[in-house]
Amino acid sequence: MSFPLLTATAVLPALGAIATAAVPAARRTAAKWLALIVSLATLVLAAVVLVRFDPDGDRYQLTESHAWIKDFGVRYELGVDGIAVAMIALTALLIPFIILAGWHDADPLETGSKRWRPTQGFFALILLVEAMVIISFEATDVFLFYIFFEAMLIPMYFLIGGFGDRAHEHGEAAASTQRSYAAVKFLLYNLVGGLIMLAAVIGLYVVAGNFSLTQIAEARANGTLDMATSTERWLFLGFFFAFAVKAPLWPLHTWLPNAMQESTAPVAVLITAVVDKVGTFAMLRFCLQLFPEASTWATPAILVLALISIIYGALLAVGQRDIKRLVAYASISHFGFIVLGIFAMTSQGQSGATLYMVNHGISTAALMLVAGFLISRRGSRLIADYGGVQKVAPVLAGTFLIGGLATLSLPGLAPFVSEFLVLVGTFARYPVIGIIATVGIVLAALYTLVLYQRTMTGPVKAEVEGMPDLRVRELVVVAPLIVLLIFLGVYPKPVTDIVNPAVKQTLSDVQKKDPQPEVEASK
Amino acid sequence: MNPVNYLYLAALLFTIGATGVLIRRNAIVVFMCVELMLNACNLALVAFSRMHGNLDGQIIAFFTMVVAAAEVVVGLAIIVSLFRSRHSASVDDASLMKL
Amino acid sequence: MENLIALLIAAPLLGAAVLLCGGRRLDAVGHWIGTVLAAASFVVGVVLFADMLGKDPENRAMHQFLFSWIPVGGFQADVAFQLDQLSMTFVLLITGVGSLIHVYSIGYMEHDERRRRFFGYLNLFLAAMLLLVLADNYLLLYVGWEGVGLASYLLIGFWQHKPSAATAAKKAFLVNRVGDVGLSIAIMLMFTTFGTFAFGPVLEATGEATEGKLTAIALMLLLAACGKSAQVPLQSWLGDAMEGPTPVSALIHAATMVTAGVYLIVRSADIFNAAPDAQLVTTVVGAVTLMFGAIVGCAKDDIKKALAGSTMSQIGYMVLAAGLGPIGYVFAIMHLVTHGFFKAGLFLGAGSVMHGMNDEVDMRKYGGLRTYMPITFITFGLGYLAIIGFPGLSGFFSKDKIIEAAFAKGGTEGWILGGVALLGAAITAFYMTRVMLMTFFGEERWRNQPTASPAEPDVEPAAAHHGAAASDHAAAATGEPHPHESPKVMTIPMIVLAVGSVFAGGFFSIGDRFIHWLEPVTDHAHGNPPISAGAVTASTVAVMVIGVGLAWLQYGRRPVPVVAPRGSLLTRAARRDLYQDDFNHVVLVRGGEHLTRSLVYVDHTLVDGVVNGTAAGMGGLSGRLRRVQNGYARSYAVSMFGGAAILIAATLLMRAV
Amino acid sequence: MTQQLAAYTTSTGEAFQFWVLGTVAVIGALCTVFMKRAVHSALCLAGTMIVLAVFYLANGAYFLGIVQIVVYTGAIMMLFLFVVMLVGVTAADSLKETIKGQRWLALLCGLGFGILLVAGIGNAALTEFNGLGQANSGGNVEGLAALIFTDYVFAFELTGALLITAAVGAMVLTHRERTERAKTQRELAEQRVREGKHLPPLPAPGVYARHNAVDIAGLLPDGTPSELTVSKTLRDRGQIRDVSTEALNDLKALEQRAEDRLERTNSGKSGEASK
Repeated sequence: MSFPLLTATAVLPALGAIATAAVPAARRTAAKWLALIVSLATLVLAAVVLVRFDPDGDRYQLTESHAWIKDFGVRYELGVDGIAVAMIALTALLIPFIILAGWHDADPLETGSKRWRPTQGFFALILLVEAMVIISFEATDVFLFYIFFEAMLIPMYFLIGGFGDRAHEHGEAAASTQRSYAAVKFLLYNLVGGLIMLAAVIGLYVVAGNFSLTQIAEARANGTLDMATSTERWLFLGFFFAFAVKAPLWPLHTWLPNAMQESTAPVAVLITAVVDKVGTFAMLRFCLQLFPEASTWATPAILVLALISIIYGALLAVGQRDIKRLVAYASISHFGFIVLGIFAMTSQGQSGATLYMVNHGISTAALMLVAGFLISRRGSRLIADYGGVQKVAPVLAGTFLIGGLATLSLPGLAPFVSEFLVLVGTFARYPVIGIIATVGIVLAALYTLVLYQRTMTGPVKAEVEGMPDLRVRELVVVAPLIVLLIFLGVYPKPVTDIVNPAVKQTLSDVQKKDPQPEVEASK
Repeated sequence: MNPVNYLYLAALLFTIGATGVLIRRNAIVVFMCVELMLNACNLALVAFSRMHGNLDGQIIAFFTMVVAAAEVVVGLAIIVSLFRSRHSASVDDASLMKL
Repeated sequence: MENLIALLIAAPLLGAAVLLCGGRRLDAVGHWIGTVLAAASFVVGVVLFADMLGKDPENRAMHQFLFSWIPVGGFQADVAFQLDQLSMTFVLLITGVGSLIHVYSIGYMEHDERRRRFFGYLNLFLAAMLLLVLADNYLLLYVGWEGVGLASYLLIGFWQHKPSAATAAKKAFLVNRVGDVGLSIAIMLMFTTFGTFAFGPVLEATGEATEGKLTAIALMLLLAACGKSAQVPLQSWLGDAMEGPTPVSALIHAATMVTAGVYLIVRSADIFNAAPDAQLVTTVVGAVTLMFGAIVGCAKDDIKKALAGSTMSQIGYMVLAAGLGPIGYVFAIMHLVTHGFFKAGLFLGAGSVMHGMNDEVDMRKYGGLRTYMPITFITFGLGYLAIIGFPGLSGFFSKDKIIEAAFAKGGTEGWILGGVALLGAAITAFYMTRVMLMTFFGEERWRNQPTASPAEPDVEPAAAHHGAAASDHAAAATGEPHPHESPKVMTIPMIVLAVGSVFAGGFFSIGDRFIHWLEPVTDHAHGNPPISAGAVTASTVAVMVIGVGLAWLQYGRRPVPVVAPRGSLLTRAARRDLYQDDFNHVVLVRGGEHLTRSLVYVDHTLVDGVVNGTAAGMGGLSGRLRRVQNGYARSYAVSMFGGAAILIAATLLMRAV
Repeated sequence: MTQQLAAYTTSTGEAFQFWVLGTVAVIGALCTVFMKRAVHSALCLAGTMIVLAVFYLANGAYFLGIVQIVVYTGAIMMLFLFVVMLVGVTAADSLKETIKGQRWLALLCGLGFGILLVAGIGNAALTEFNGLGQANSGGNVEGLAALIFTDYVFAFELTGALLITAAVGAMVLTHRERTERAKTQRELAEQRVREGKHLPPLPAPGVYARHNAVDIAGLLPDGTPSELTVSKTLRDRGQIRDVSTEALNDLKALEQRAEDRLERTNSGKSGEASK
């Protein structure tokens, strides 16, 4: 048996989490370094996965399969396709930056205190989330996926509820109340989604007799597994609901602004750039493969929801007064684009959606982490409390602008490629929806530039005066992300090459073909 | 007279005892009411014994008495220790279950 | 030779990267790096031009394939360049004027502490603009298209600490974004219609598509052009864009970027040719804008805004010409090039005036400056003569041809369009004469006039930075300006541009050189106006003279009041950009604000409210239920007892049933 | 007699006995519930139990009848009385209900439950009475013994274990183990000083020579009673006799008598007061 590479990729951060948590209370810095090294090692493993993966090979590669709960046909089955590889790479890539950006976020409030303010816990939880997210991307057994899809909520709950911004306008007590509100809201929303999904998972087992994605999909494809139309639709809705909560799709989105607003910037990035991606990824992998007909059936409704998300999220982002909330609503808009791309059922749309997941992860990380640095300097999340930062901290403002430009999908930066692919893919099949979605482009420019104008330009506010520019650690976090944004904007081929074959197969699962150009069709 | 009347009497006594348990606050009286209910049961059992013509009903009543004795011993001990700590024998004072 | 094309873009891009990432240690040499790299790009352009001239006119186009950019299914976007005569014209204009303005900026921005960054942005702009004109497919063009938008955003908002500048920059970007949506929809339409969006295949395949599709594509392209070229209805950003430093206004908002829309239309000629309805709309847009810009230009007292109105109007001419089809494409581009020269020269002249006047922009506080800044006066004057179409100068040749072509459109449309173009020429002469008279002639109204006092918050801060001499600072403090000629580094580019304004038109027209040059790319058809070409020319000159005369009557003979009079209804409307901004403000800005605010409210109360309401309902219910759990053993006993009773009742009932 | 028991109906004597003693039992039960003082309740319950013992005997359960009297009435009820004394014999419960709706709910439930039971018994087909003639033929005690030690031996053993456990449990519950060393006199004194109260010994109870009982609070100079003078146990039980008004009345009477004897008039006193 070959080396279980996928298991190792997931287990390494999990072990790292345990080790980090076990570091003695006083050796806080050691814990940080340990977490960073583990995350970098995971990145190396993810890179190995990326290299070992052959885009033109089998659909699922590096597979592992062991019996787990025999009575219920639950197996420990792992395997990755191109989409999963891209997502694993994104996750492994972002975690070191998140750890580095949150370097001081969990430091004790009073210096010299030996009390175990959970510094170790913070980094251990981040690694734990990484492990669970990675295994969710790898699982090809529905039950196995479900377990980690849900288990992820536990460390996330503690990360949101336990660690907030250092300074808060209403004092620590109020902040703590709001934090726990946000954390509970996050938990409840996702638990409700998960519960409904659990029912659907059980229903799937009753219908199919096992949990294996590959087996069920194969049986569905060659007709040996027949589902009643209504059964398939109900099961699809059960799965989709959970993913739509996590993604989050309008109108199930309201947990995201609260969660992102109250958590520290790195955790907010963790939520929106990493954890939420499991939702959209799962739509692509589970909804479409397991229930192709129901997916086609639900497409119009989902497209409309996605469209509403795009425009609604963008409009609300314009109306926000809180930087983090603004980014959160912008993310809702972007998730609308991702869902739109997935359910447009064209190769451009789905490749674009996958690419979008990667690019959105990087661009939001860049924007949000810089916003976090900004907030940590002034101790306020309100846009109105800033002004003229560009004058005192030009590098900070510059990186913030690049993050913002990536968010508004400026050509030349990575998100443009994916957004345009999504739009083209949607337009090819649903022209009207494609055209309405372009309104999102204009609104994206509006909220980004308004944010930049109000915070960075204008006369220097008194509170902003003397604000230090980016420090070396912060620059180390931001610079690679920006380089990556530019690189993937100019040369996204490495990613599309990996993703394209997988998308092709997903499309053949739902028995869809790209629409032909009119000129050729008429020939 | 029909011996079924014994059963009616037992039912009446049981109900009175139960109502007493619910109404009274003095733990000792409550306890007495419980004893009353047990005795009512015993009466019914004895009547059943007579009805069926075997002694099993009496055996059960006997066991009931023994268990009641054990219960009284423990129960009174609880009342005494409760009284020691709270200086009251009212069951309402032992309301730690309240939020 | 083909491989040099990438170098055109690479040089300024490198400059931008080095200057923007280089940090403060490059402050001392940054402007030289930027200028040299811009000039290098120009040199490469000239080399390529020479190479191109040596080739057969039909085979001059060059292609360079770099790499496959976005390959997904049938969607194949490449990073590949195409250099044909049309692109070449633009390359030379962009790099040439761009280099001159780099040189000018060395002087203009001398005292700005962020000069390095300014040059970085300028280089970024050059790279993006070159990418725009060199791309061989619409998607790559789109990258350049948004790239110039970004550079424009950065440069308009260069003095970010001024809220007005930041707002103007944002507005420019947003309005352009609306246009960009048009371009992206056009690309999508091309993709679904033709399966590709590279210039070659698309333009060859136009014959196979339905006219409806082509009209849609053309209209979307026109929308994009309106955004970038400040055509009605997306023109509102250009006036505000004058918040940027003057060299920026000259390069981006006069000579190059704003003409990108014309480039787009001419580049997509085949599509427009096959969609007559779209062409008609294009001409209407052009005609409306040329009148709009001209009227606005008449009323503005801010010299840069007057010139901005003029730019709008001149681009209106170009769009009008482009909408005329093969009879107009060449003249649109020709006017574009000559306009590039004289308008850049005019803006640089305006910058030079402001430079000498403590950054005062109000022409009512100028007057009689010709003796104080002679070089500026002469170069500005030559540009002035060129733009009003003084016979023999650049503007005369190019504008006259457009008016002629407009008449040649034929039918009622031709008469209307030609008439509008002619009227526009008269108004052009009027407002340019007004600018000229108010600035360089008449009494010296700046005497004892505290110009743009430094205390005023939104004064161009360059006043503090590039006063050139300490005495200027003192003057700024006392308030009265001391007009003086600008340094050589600023005047030389002005002189070069003035030379261009004078001779370019004639050079192009002699022997129809320009027509022959561009013909292989754009097709040229000779238009036959219903009246003779000579008559058109004569009337053009006549209306020009009338315009100049009227302006002289108004502003030359009578003294110009320092405080603007109330003016007629039209004047007041023109001062406010014909209330177009007010319309935007009321309908879009206010409406948008209300919409977002109410949506925030809806999200909070309705969407979130459903969830929170459910939670609160649950909480309330459990609160009620909790009260039953009062902690008294007796009350639990009651429920037990009641429960037992109910159970017995149920058992009995079940047995009874 | 055994013949009679086997019969479907009972003798008139038993019927008379049932109706008379049954009434007594019900009254006793009601008194158990509604008497204010626990002692009275206990006595009433004892009465009911004795009646029940008679009924056992009448039903042929001779052994149980005797056990009922000896064990229940004799032992268990005495245990109750001991506890009642421990808690306070004289303490009367207030019968006022403190939990809202409890009483009505309880009465309703009781009534409903009773009706249901009666209905259930009425519905049941209890027409055949076999009588215990045959079962008791070998003697009641022997019959029980035979059953206990054969069929029910396991339950019997368990009951024995239960009894032992109960005994141990009662001891554990009531026994107080000192978990810490008892405070010495000195420490107690120091604690009092530290807390700053009751430095001197507590005052003695009783008022004058006439009320020299431990449950009577001593009077302060102004005539109000001081609870401090009464033992803590009595205080906790609420068994303090307040004689302050009595003492004041006595004092008044004493003064009156003294005035009468000294032949002072009320006017003189009021005149004094008006000064």
